[in-house]
Amino acid sequence: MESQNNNNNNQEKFRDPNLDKRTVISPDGQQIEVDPLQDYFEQARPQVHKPASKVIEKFLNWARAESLWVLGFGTGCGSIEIPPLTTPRFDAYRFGVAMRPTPRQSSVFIISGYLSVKTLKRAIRSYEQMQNPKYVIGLGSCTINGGMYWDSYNTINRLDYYMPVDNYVAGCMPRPEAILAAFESLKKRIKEGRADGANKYAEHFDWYKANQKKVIKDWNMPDYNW
Amino acid sequence: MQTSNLINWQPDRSKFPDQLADGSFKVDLSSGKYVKIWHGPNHPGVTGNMSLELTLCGDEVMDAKTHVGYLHRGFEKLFERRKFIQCFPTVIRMCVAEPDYNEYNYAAAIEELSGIKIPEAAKWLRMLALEMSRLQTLLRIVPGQGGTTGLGIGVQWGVYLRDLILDRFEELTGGRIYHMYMLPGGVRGLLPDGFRKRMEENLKEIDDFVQRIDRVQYQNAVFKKRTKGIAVIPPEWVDQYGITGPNARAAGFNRDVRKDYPYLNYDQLDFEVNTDNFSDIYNRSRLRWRDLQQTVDLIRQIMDKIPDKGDFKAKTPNVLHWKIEKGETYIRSESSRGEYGYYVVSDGSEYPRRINLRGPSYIHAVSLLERLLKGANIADIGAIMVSLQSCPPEIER
Amino acid sequence: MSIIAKLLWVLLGLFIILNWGLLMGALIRKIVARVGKRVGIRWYQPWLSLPMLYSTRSSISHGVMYYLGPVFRLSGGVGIFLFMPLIVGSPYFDNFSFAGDVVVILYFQFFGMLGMALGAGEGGHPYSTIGISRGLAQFTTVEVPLTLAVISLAIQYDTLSIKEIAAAQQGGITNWTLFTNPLATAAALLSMLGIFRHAPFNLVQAPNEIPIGPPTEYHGTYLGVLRTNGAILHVIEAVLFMNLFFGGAGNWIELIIKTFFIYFFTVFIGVVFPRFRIEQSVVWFLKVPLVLGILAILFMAI
Amino acid sequence: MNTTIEETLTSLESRFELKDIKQQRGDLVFVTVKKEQLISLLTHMRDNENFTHFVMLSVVDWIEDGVFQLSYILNNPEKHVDIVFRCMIERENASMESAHHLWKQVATYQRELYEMYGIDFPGSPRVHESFILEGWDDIPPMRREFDTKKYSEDTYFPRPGRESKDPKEHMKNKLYPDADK
Amino acid sequence: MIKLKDILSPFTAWNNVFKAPVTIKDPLNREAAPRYRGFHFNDIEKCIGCGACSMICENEAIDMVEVATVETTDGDSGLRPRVDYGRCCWCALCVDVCSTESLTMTNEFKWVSEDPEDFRYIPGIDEKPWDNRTEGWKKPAPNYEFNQLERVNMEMLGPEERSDSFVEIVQGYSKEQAEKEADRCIDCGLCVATCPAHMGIPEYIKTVRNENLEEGLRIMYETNPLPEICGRICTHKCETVCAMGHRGEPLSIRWLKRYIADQNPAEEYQRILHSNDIDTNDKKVAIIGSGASGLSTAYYLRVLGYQVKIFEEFEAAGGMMRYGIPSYRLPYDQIDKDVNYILSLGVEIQYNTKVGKDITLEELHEEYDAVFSGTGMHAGRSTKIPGSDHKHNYMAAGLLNKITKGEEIHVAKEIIVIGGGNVAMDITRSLARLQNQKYGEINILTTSLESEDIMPADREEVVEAREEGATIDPGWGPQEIIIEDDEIKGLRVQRCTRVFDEEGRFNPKFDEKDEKIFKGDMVVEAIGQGADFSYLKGELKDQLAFNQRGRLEVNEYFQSSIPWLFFGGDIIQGPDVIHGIANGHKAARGIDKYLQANT
Repeated sequence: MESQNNNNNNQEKFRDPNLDKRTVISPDGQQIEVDPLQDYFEQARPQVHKPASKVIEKFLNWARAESLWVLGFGTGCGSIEIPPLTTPRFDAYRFGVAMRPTPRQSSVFIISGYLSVKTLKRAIRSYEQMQNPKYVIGLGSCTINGGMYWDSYNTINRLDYYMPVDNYVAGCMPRPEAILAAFESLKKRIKEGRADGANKYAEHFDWYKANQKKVIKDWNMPDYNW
Repeated sequence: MQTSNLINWQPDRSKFPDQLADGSFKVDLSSGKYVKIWHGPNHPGVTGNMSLELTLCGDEVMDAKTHVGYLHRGFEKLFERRKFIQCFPTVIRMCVAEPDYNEYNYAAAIEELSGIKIPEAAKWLRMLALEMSRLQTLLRIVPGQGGTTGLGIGVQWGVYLRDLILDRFEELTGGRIYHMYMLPGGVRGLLPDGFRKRMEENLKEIDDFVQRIDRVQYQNAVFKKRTKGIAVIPPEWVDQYGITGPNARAAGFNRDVRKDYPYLNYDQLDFEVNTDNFSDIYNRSRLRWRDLQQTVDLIRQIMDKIPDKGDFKAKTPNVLHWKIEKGETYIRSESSRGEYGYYVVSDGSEYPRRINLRGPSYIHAVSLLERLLKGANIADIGAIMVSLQSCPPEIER
Repeated sequence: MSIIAKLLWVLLGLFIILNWGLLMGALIRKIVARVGKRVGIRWYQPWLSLPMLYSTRSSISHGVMYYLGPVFRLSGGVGIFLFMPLIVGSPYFDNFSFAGDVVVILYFQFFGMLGMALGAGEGGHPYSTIGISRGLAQFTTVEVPLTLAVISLAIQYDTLSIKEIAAAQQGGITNWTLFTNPLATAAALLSMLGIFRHAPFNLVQAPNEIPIGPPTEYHGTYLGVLRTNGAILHVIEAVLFMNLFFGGAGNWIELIIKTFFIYFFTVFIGVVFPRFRIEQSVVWFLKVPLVLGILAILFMAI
Repeated sequence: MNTTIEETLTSLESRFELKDIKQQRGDLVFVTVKKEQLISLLTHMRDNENFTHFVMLSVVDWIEDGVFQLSYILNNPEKHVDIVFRCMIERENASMESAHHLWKQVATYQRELYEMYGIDFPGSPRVHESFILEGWDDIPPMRREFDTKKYSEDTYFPRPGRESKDPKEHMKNKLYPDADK
Repeated sequence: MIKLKDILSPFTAWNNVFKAPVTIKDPLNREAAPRYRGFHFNDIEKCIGCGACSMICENEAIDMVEVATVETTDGDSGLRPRVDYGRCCWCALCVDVCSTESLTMTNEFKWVSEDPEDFRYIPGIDEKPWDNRTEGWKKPAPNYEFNQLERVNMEMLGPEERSDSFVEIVQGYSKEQAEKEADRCIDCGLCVATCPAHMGIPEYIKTVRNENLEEGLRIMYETNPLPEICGRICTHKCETVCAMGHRGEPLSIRWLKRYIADQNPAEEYQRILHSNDIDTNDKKVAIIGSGASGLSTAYYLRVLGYQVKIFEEFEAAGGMMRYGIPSYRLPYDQIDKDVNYILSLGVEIQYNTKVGKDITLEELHEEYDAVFSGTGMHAGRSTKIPGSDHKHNYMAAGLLNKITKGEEIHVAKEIIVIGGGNVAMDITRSLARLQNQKYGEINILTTSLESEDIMPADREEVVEAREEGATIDPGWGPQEIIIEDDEIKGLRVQRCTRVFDEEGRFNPKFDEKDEKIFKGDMVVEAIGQGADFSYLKGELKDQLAFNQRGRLEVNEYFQSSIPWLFFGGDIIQGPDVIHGIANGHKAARGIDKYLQANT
């Protein structure tokens, strides 16, 4: 009960007037009620999607595994090791790994290290905008148990409380070779049909949401942003 | 007259809002003429993890607000809980792209406050690491300027060469990105066998790269078109904003911490400070290109002078409970972005009272960037940010 | 030939073009990777990415127009294909080309673009609007010199049929429009840079400089459609220029070699130049290729 | 001491009240000044003493004494010397005159200090806008009474299963469990 | 105007097409640099579980955990570091600070797992693929040290100055020296278990660093009421297990203890230790003997409020500490300082009263609720070799006693001392001084059964004795004192080949062929002392249980089979001050328990 109150207080405190409901008058004189939160976001819950039938799913998984599109969102220190990955020395492209500038087109989200609360909010949005199936790789100690910033007031400790993670890589920072190894491991997981993070997220949606909301005090967006 | 006007097409700016003396525009958001958008943090055109709140009129930015804090880890709070030696691995993370200046500044501050003199070999090795660090940053940022305007090929070469330097770092320090090499009291190792040879091979490759990037990037008509005369920093801003480093030097200011406040053994090196007389994107980038050449030269000079033997760490008290006498100091060094400073206060206990970082990006990527973006084209934002070499983690720490 | 048989031949042509497009894309990317000292993607990577894209289990929709955007685009690409004679003199691979097909093709080039504009506009993101207005602005200025060059060709060959233009160039390399009408060729090749949208004219789709716009809004199946269309369109546009300026192709091998080099030409320039800003590229198209195109017409008309 | 610093300090002493002059290096001096005089002093330094480069504004929390120490680091780019002006302000309802009009970047520093320490700078642009933090609902985190470890443990789900034994205690339990002091 | 060169020169980029790519063929199997800081490896045998790695880790990534294969013993906590790669930042400070150099880092760096709980392991115990890697981060050079391996030297009188006087040799640390030495401590606390009294060693060393010596004194008095004495003559078993001792010199724990005690003036003790007003209860305890154990019992009982009375045979308190240890090692005023403080708390002492002679145990039992006996070992043991009944053959204990009392003793020109323990060294060095005072030269030889490496005496005692001019020639078994004309002429000895047999029992063997004669006209036997239980008589003695080796049987609280009678100190544990103190502390608690139970 107390936490409920607390939450409400928070929402009052961090209310963004731009996101309030308002009435606008259309050019033809009609009054239209606009709810920006509804307008900008879709609020349907994520759904569990069943895999296709066996053989087809196997083929699709193979295609998915060999064509990993990575969201280029440098969330932490680890983003410094992403350029070497995509440049001559390590050239991840030859392993079917490509960088994409937008979450919608990406299938792999590399959380490259620590997530501050402010970034977590964006990371969740980005993750939710990625389409099923999607995979998450956690780089470095920070995603496993807080790493260097385990006692910081502004960084999360465990990534798996906020989104399902497929693979973790040890290191601070993991070298590009280790990240490539993570891709190989992820490929194996996908081909075996075990990489089902998106469905897991949909199944345990309430639990994830509760964790996210506990951390993000100014939750001024709908629960699910696509 | 009429015809030349036709060819040198001048856009009709009468519909644009008035620009005030301080560069800002009179924007009436309710008019519906303007679009307000967020640029970043998840955006390939933004350096690092920060975002810009832009008010656009067409392609042009009317108002820009920077939003940082996406990488805030509360370092300066964490130092309260960490002993002096424990801060050593922590300070480095303040800037991901160029961590060694943190190591040096922190170590130098501790040494100054506790009165430790470091061995000669350590000084040279520190200089080597610092210049290598500058080199690896410049290898990213010099072609990176092309990258922001769509010339991706130089980035490929540059990051490859940077990787070679990181390999050398790995050999020397045991770390690839976070080297954790300049321990308070000295460094953590001498040059490994064969290091000089491999380094010289890499430097030769970089020499070649310097020429090639000149031909591909700086003698490139489109690149010039995109960068010349864009985002100019007038000389009078330099002191008004506290601009340092290449951004100030391109505007004609001969300011380089290495020359003005010689630290380590920089006074024993032979180099001239690079300056230019007009600080637009092209010249700033070009200045960095000259810095790159200079850095290669400095590394060669340093390599000639590094002793192969000798002590590399001074005796320090037991690090598990190292107390530093009460006092405060400000240590600065010249990073590739500009003046990098540490303000360190000790209260005489085992824990530092306050360690505050003065990163050049704090100025360049907040107040200066906001000013430069006003009136800029939205397509140039990435180029402007890279030309200021903004590094968000050192803003928010 | 019955219409059924004709359709089957067309589909075979489409199949070859699609696969060649995918392969050509991969090869070009491998070559570009070499310039960057890289190995580059696997040559079969495009075939892997397509099923991946088509098989996303969920997708975001912004309404019917959003869905129709890629469809328009694909029909733009396939539309060009349908009216494009592929092999000179081959009754099987001349598709549905007819007397005025060059005009239809010029129209279809815009068709896809407009579809994208509608679809992306439905997306609702402010960036989409910026992106699409950029795209349309640039594409309009790109079309003008190309149209001028085509008019110049029409005057030269006295026809609006691609088939006839290509046929007229047979019988030796010196018969190619490249040599008989260099000004028109130059104007068309420069505008081709804008059609293929490589640097310096790719600001429209540059994620660095324009944030989330049409190229980044579409995902999954939509993107799969766009990519399929891209593979077809790249080849078929090259075929257009091949037919108009480089003597057409007498067989598939010739087609493959010529389209490759035509496409490669844009890449050759694109790799080493940054992008123009949109108003810079608009001004540039309105300066150089436009003047060349007018000159080409004047040259032919006189 | 560096002659420039000496001259500057001498000229300052006639107009301003300087305390605790401490020379740290040849080119670095720490001086404590009164809160009321600070802004006019900074203006004087910038306009008349050629200390045109504002290096940084920092704050040290002396919670034991109940004060914040504001440190304004000024630099003379011609003569290459630094003077740091320390200014003590009350911790309770901390507030300080703003210096944003002197140098442009000061406003950023002041924004940060308001957010991180709760020091108000009335008149400084956007000073009450959040700068780094977002949705922060606790006391300003950089104040020393804020316990970051506790906050982190309460908020961010530390991974369980960690326990460490103190060698001394462990040996006691193993070797001489009945000895108590 | 656009230059043509600016359009053409970028195309030079294309010449790369004809060059081979620089991509690494097989990045997954690429090895890192030899110095790379990769995953941890720990040499379990070398590791002592001191926890320095855990202490220096800023991320609290290292836990010290129990390991099934390692036992907790003296000097090894039995704990081993467990690394959490959800915290580690690979700074290698743990490797650099490792006190035994057991912890290293390999240059392996690839570890991908789907389970976040995987990343926690005990290096060296949990098998990992990189365990056999040789390359990786090690301490970079011998002189690269986080710990100070050398001791701060203690100022001492030189052999010249000290060899003719009984002035205290060791000068004590100055403030800087003490702080520097205290700074070497890594706070591991391995020493505490080894210290018989389990003193809070790291804590009081910390007070030296923090310049809070009053707190240090309080910590010491928690477990040891004789810090001045212990600070000088403790056998410092703690120093044998000091983590610093594995690669360098152990900390001078004893000297630091002495430093704390020395710096606190006697008159401040009551204030510092908050002992101004102790509530006194009505229980009375008698203590026989004012040696280490007696004083310790007295102190802790007094602190608990009991009325304590000590019965002392001699005219001064201190027992063996006063009458057995020469004053150049332990000046009498320092004994007085500790003793007087204990007495100042209200402990009564009755001198010149020998229990069994002046007062009987039964009488004590009637008057007091409990009795503690710490009568010590004052009876010298003899070799019983031929000639040992000669008048110039002395027992070391007796001689030392006399020296303390200031009585004149016989000092010959050439003296032979038999014995290899600290008492032997004490008598050797005392006699050497007397010789020096009397004859102006030193001619004394000390021999022992044990060879030099297993001699029980402290190393520095032997070294200092030699410095002072005594000859130490160990490894000989005395066979006969040669007597000619009723005067001692020398000692015949044989090479001792072993002292203890396979089962560890005392069972010396001699090599008869290797025989020689030490010349001398006086022999002192210092091969050990025995307890004098003459005060235990009659019925009482019958009630007491003795074990097979003739020692009194006591329970863990040093309570004998007669509930009100407690024994402790040398008679139970063998000669050692710190054991005596520990016994006394324990016995005090035992007495307290016994008395509490009886009311």
